Formats: sequence, C-alpha cells, structure tokens
Amino acid sequence: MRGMELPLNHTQKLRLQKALESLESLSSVTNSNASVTVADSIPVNQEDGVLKGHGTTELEGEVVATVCGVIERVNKLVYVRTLRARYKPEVGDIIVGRVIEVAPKRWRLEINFSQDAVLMLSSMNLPDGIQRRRTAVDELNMRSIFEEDDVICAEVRDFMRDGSLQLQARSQKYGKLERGQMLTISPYLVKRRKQHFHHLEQYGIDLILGCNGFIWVGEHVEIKDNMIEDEPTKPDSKNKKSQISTTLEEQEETYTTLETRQNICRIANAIRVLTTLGFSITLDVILEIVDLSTKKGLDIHEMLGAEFCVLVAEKEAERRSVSTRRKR
Amino acid sequence: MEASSSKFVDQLVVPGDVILDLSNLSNQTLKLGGGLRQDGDSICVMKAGKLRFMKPNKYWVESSQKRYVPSAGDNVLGVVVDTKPENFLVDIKGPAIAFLPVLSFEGGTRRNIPKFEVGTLLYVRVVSANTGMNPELSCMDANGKAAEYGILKDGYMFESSTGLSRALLSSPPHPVLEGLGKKLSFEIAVGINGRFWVNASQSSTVILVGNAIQKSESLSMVQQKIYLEKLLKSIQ
Amino acid sequence: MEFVSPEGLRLDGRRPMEMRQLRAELGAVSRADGSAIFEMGNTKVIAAVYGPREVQHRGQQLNDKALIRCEYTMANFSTGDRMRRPKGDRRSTEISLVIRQTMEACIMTHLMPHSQIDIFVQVLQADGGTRSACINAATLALADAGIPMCDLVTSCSAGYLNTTPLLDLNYVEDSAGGPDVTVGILPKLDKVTLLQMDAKLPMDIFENVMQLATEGCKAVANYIREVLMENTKQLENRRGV
Amino acid sequence: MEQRLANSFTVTVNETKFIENALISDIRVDGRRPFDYRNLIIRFGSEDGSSEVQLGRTQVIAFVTGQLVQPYRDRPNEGTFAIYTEFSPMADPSFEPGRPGDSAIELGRIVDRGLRESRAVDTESLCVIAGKLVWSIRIDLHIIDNGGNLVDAANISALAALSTFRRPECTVEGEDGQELIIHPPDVREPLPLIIHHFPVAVTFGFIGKENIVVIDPTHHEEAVMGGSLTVTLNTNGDVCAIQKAGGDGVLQSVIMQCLRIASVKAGDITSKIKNAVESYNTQRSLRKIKRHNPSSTVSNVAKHHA
Repeated sequence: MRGMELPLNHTQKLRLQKALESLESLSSVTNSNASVTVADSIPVNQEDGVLKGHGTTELEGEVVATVCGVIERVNKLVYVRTLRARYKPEVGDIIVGRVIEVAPKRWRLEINFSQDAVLMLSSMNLPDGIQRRRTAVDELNMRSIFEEDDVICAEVRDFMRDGSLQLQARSQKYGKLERGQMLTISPYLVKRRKQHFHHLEQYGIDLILGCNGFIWVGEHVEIKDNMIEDEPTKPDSKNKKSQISTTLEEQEETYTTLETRQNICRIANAIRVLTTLGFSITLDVILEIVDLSTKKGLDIHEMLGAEFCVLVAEKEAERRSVSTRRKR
Repeated sequence: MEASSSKFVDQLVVPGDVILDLSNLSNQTLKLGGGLRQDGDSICVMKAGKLRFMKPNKYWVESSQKRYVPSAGDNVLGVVVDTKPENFLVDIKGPAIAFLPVLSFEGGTRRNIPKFEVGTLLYVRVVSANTGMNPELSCMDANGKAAEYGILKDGYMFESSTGLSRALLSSPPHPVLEGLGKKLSFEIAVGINGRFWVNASQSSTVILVGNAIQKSESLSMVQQKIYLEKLLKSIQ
Repeated sequence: MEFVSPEGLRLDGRRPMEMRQLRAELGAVSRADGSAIFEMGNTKVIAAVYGPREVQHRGQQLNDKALIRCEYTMANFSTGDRMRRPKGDRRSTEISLVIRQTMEACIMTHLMPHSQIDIFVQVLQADGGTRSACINAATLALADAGIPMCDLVTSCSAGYLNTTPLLDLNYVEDSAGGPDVTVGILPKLDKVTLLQMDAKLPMDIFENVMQLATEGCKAVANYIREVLMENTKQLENRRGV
Repeated sequence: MEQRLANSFTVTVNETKFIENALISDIRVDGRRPFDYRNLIIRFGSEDGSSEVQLGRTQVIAFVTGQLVQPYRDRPNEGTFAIYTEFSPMADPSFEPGRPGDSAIELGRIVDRGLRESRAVDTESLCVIAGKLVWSIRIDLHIIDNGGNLVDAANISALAALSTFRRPECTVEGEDGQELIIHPPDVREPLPLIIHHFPVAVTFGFIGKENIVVIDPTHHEEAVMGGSLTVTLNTNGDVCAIQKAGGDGVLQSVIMQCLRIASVKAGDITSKIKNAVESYNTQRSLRKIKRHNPSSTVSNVAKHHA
C-alpha cells in the first residue's frame, strides 16, 4: 500500500483492511467504470460532437486517456481528472507558495506547478496600502516585502502568452504567512471550494487549504483593513511612525503561546494522517480528526502512530456511510 | 589623377594588398566600403574578394561567404528562434541574433502581435546594424507598409552564400534562374544573407530549382549554360 | 552448455516462452512526484520521476516542449561481484540515452513547455533484462506522476539459444553470448519504439525472436495496466467525495 | 541562452513541412528517392589501416593501430578490440569540445556492437603468447564533417580501415618459447587481420506523422525525423546488431521491410568496400616492388609474402 510504512499489528491490519473495504464498497458503484489508465479508450458518443478536455487525446478516431484518473463529463466536454499529479492551476485558485527568487519587479514562487509562478510587484498591494505606480524605490525594497523562502498566499491571476503563470495578491488576506507550518500534500486531495481560508476560533488558528496542495496552519492573524486606505491624504508620516513604534509591540505580539503551538501541530498531524490514508482534506474532516484525538486523550506525537491511523480510517468509513445513507 | 586609377579594380584581391597609394593622389575624397582600410598613406585590403569601384569614388571588396555581416537596408531571410515580450529573436546568419520588435509590422499595436512559432521563416529588412548591438529588423518598408515582408509559407529554404545571393539579385538576371523561370513556374525569395526560398505547386519543381541554383555557384558562365540546357532537356 | 533441457525446460525451470514473475509497486519514493519498483524475477529496478518542474539550467529550457532527462545507474551491490563502477561509463550513458528517447516518444512533451522532467532509474538487482525492467519501471513512475502520455511503453527481451527462441533471458542465459533482442512497444498502437540487438542472427529467425519479445511486451503491458488501474481505483475510493 | 540559440540549428517550419510533403510524392530534398543511398567515396591514407569515407557531405576518418598488451584474465588467448570516437567540434557547431556527448557514445556503441559482438574480427588469431601477450587493436573514428548519418559512414570507415590494417609478424623463439621477435615490415611482410564477415550498418529515418521511411538521412532530415533505426548486417543475411533507441514507434512489418532493404544495400556497400580495398592492395604491392627494386634479394621476400 502506498505510503503505509506503519508497523501495524495483526488486529490493526485487519481493522484497517475492513475500514478500507467498506470505503471501497461505498464508492465503487459510481467510479469503477469511470477509472481509466493511460491509453485506455474512453467511450463517447461521436455523433454528439465531443469536446476533448485535459488528459485526453484522439487516436485513430477514438478518444484516449493520456493520464490515469477518472473520466468526468460536463455536457459535451470529456476530460480525465488526474489523481496524483502536479498542480494544474485555474484562474482564481487560492494558493500557498514559497518564494524562491527575487527578480526584477517580480518574485518567483514554487507552487508545485510545472514552472515557477510569477508574482509581479505591480500585482500586489504595497504594505502602505496605497494604489500608485511602483517606483524604483519600491523595486529596491522588494526584499522587505518578501524574501527568499518566505511562505506566502496568493491568487492565480492568469496565464501569460508563453504559458507561465501570474499571481496576484490584491487583498489584505493575501501576503506573507508567519508563525505556523506549511504542509505539502498531493493537490488532488484538496477540493476547490468557495472558502479556502478558515479561521478556527476555538483553536485560534488560521488554516489555508491551497489549491496547489500546499497547506498553511498558523496562528490566527487579525486582518487589519488598513486605515490609511481610507484616509489617503496624509499617508507617509503616519505610516513611518507606526512602523517604528510597532517594533516593540510586535515582538510581544509575535510571541505564540504554547497552547497555540500545540494546536498548530495537532491540526497539522491530523492532516498528515489523512494524507497518508489518501483521504480528501476538508475542514470538517480535519476538525473531526482533531476532536477524535483529543477525545482519545492522545498526545500530538501519538497521532502519527499506527493505532490512530486505523481509528481515523474507521471513523472516515463510518462518516461516509452515514452521509451516503442520509442521501438515500 | 582619377580615382579609379587602382589597377586592382575588378580583380581578385587578398588581405594585405595595397590598392591605392594616397600620396600619389591629388586631394580627393575616397569612400571606402567593406573590406578596405586606410593605413597611413595606403589603402589596404582586409578580406579576400573582388575589388569593386563605383564612380565617382567608392571602393569596396565583394566576397562570397557563408556568414552574413548585417548592414542596414538589406533584405534578408530570417528564422525565428525565440519569442520575447518585446522582440522576436531571429537568426539571420549574422554574428549575433537579430531582434525583430513585435510592433514592427504594418499597423502593429500591442493588441495584434503576430504569433510566430519557433522556426518560422520571415522575409525581413535590416533596419540598423551597429557593432556591439544586436541588429534590428523590421517587417515594414520605409513608409510603414508591409510591402513584401513577412512570413513565407510552405516552400523550402536553401542555404547558399552571400555571393550567390548577390548574383541571383543582380541585373542582368542570373542565367540559370532566368532559364528555369522561362520553363517552370515557381516563386523565389532571395535574402542577401545567403539564403533563398523557393516555392512551387510541385515539390519536385522546388527541389529541382533549389538544387540547380545551388549547383550553379561552382560553375563558370559557359558551364552554367551547358548545365541549364541539359537540365531543361531532362525536364521535358 | 545446455540451456534448454530435452524436456524443454530452461535452467530456472521455465518453458522457453514463459516469462518470469512480474511484480510492480507504485509510490516507492515518497518525495518524488511519481515512483515505482518493478521486478522481473530477480531483476529489481526502482524508478523515480520529478516534474514537470522548473528547468534547472535556464540555458537548456525549450520553448515548445518539456526537457526530458534520464539517469540510469546500477547499484554497486546489484551484481554478483560487488565493485565500484565509475559513474557515467559508456554503457550506462547509452542506456540513459535509450531510456530517455524511448520515454520521450510517449510523453506529450508539447503540453509542458519551459519545464523539465527528470527520470531516475536504478538497478537494485541485476539478473538479466535490466534494460527492459528499467523502461517498465519508468513507464509506471511517469504514469504515477500524472504526466500525460500518448501510450504506455513496455519492454521485454528475448534470445536465441540451443536453436530455441527464449523469452525474458536471465543473467546466465544473457551472458551465454547468444543473441539478445530487447523490444519496447507502444501497446495501444502496436508499434515498436525500442529495438536493440547484438550478436549474429539470421533474418528469419530474428523475426521470430522479435515476435516473441513483442508478445512478452504485451503481457507486461497487461500487467502494468492492471497495476495502474487498481492504483487509480484505490486512490479515488479513498479520496471520497 | 543567446549563445546557445546562435549555435544550435533551427529547422524552419517550412522545411519540416516540405520534407514531409515531398516524401509523400516520393522525392527528397537532394533529389534522391526514399531508398537511394548517397554517393559513397572510400579513400585510403598512405599508411596501412587508415581510411577516409565520404558519404554525401559527411566525412569520417578511421585509423587502426595495434599494440602488444597483456590479455584480459578471463580471455587469455584472445586479442582485444576497442573503438574510440572523436566528434570534432569542427564537424558541427552543436558538437562541444571536451567530454564526448551522448550521440558520440551511442555511435561508438552501435559500431562496437556491430563489429565486436558479432565477432567480425578474429580475435583468437591476435594472440601471441597465451595469457601474456596479445595484440590490442584500436580503431579511432574521427568525425570531420557532419552531413547526417554518421553511424553508417563511421561503420564503413572502420571496416575499410580494418581490412587494410596490417600488423607486424611476430614469432616466438627461444628455449622456453618466451622470446618474442617482432619482424620489421621490410623483412617480413606484415599480416592483415582475419575478418570473418563485413557487418555493414544501414540507417533509416522515420519522418512525419505517417513515419515515412527514408534510407541514409541527411543532416536536415535527421533534424526533422521522429526516430531512426540502424541495422547492421552482413552479406550472408545475418543480422548483427540493431539499434532503434526510442523515438516514434513503427510497425513490426516496417522493421522487417527495412531489414530486407538493408540487406540489399549492405551487399552494395560491401562490394564497394571490397573493391576499394582491392585496388588499394594492388597499388600497395606495386609500390612495394618499386621501393625494393634496387636490392633484388629483399624484393624476392616481399613478393613471396605478398
């Protein structure tokens, strides 16, 4: 089994197997016919006129899959949804990325795509929050905004003519992420939703599920809508002052309590367990797993053990069977 | 003394030849073209070729090379090798890649930038060629019209030498080209950078014309005539 | 030496047209975008694929397609005599080249311009047919990485000893000095992309041996397809809605 | 980046399309039909064991040398045989100086597999003292000009050079049979190698979507083709080596068709090599006689051995 390097004892093995089997029985009806591997032909009704989407090609009059995955049909469009693969960006996706290069007027970000993504200086809000032309001084100060190896959050803007990807960060919710940890998981486990930013109030934590499979778990940061934006008449003097004065306060602010740190780790480990099992990551599931671990009184490090893994599988099987029954 | 006094005119010269001694000349201005250099009182040759003279006072050395030295105003055949936001990079067989600004097309604006894939063949004009800079190209004539410039579709591009290209463009027309033109119908575009493009409805015509022209370079005038006659007979 | 007994059995007890046990496992390297272990009898190969990712050396970037790189190595412990091999000797450079070109034939490189795909294959145990095993492992790893391919490539070898065509030679049979034909096919298109042979063989016999190897490739293809299918279903089932 | 663009060779879209279209009407850019071989010229150097092959615009020089060495432990009574390739940067702007590139190694391996693994050269006759001294034959292949299809040209060049190579005769004397005498060429005529058969490489290119087969592709065709197949075979109809290293897939029937065509071409090429070698040998013996004319005694020896 993929990624299962856990030392399971005999009963655990059986329990896990049972849980996974029940998962399989729950979804097998719908997807067993829809799964394809490379070079499998996809049955289509040629007369209707088919639009061939991603992961398909035409070969001797047949539509053929070029990747392993699941056939999806939307009206005339036929495409193959890949499972394990690198991130395929779509405009408007919210992503988490790592800065790898500060280049003239732009940052280059590693986002698990086939190329580095580009965040132009002009397509992000400046720290002072004013809308204006970027000057040479701004360009020189780029490192004060993001430097190499900073983790940041942004939105996919569009594709450029040569196929490279442009990002934007035109809102206060985007930007540098601090005090937390980033997890890398396979992007197929993250579903595109309306909401990718989550504030878990009971834990005081921000959770960002990046569409590219980079997940941020960090201490909650209050989004301060910059006051200066509302009073653009006297920006500079105030801004500078506030910057200097905050340094001391900031130090105090940057202190993350032990409890928050533990919460970060607990949530991160919940996500880790889910990914090893290959379950899709949603807010509800994560919270359920976190609850489960606290209910069982497990330490954070025990969450990565074999027993908890089996428990999670059983829990998930139960949850899914309940939800399918409800649908019926 | 007259400027054409050089006894080397229309003769082969090699580097180091002194074609004129300025001390013998009365006060007269000379215009030196490619391949010539003033060294003190003498005019020296820098590259092998034929010394040409044009009245009243222009001298230059004409030679045939595989490589091309860009010079403003030349019409050349270029191959797109890459696309940059501001320029297409075009290979014109010169010492450096030439830039074709994406706006140098008739009525070119930011909105209608043509899309050239790598390997597109273009008939272009050299706008500027300075040392230390990449030559600049344009797909417009001096009046901003597209004229004949632009993409060459289909056909085949043959490599030749700058000498052959010049011969093809000269008047009276190149005998082989003229002879073939009377018998066959085809299109030809000659770049002074040692490339020519042939297109015809039949692939065999393109191949025949291209190879005949390539071959004619190494033949003398008489041989060319014999070769042409033979070739034309074989077509019938 | 007798490679086929009068009863028609080979040294390891197989029939002439019988292939060794196949075993494949996906996801052997957790950090890689795609990976696989492929075994043909005692030959064991691991493959890992990284990419499509940003090109490492800007100068190599291609504007119209992805850059494919391949590195083939043989572990020091993979053969009977354990010795340090110089890296990048002529044989492994050639195999790297062959694997790269074979995989390039099926990867739809034009869909991923400006990027690079790295394929690493390492022989862990060598018992004949390493070249074939490497290609099979690379195919699996590429499919696991979700890289679009127009077809799978599968490979198998065949030889000719004691006037009998033999499928899937092991080390002893391979080193007997007889002809050795390695074939790689695109099973859907039923076309040959890789064909290598050495030593002497009359043309009509060669055709038979090549045919046999092609049949072997098809069997491998069926197995690989099964493995991929099962893996896909499993991932989808687990993922849930 | 720009440096690389300037050095690499970009095939125009027009050329790619034209080569394909012309092939549909059975014609190639240089006027050949799909299964015509280019003009082959074989020349020999002034010394034995050197040859220069010109195939269209491709030029390859081969030089064979021999040396007495200790044999490999696992093969004590066989001489050794090795092929070295040198892709001179002068031959093609894409060849870089220094370490041999992938294509240089592949070429070496194809020629090596064709000649060595099919046992074209009798290595056992190269043994002088079993376990102690054998001849080590080395072929150096130098690519001088790359006009396409280097493999075939290199292979022909190697064969031509091998068939004119001569090594000095050695005899073992002394009481214990360990004393070695190498006879100078003017005392005893040097011996040619024993070549069992001539494995000739014939390369095919597959061009375009329909994989149209062409023999002996030129440099331009190589840049356009999707895959190639090199078949090494001899006039007895034996296939000695095949190399199709990936690239576009082709049907098995096409491969067999290529094999049959190759075997015809191999016959032509073999006779061309043999004719060239023969005329070289006659010239050589004429030269020998002339040189040794003054002293009648030595000339007798030479005649005797020739």
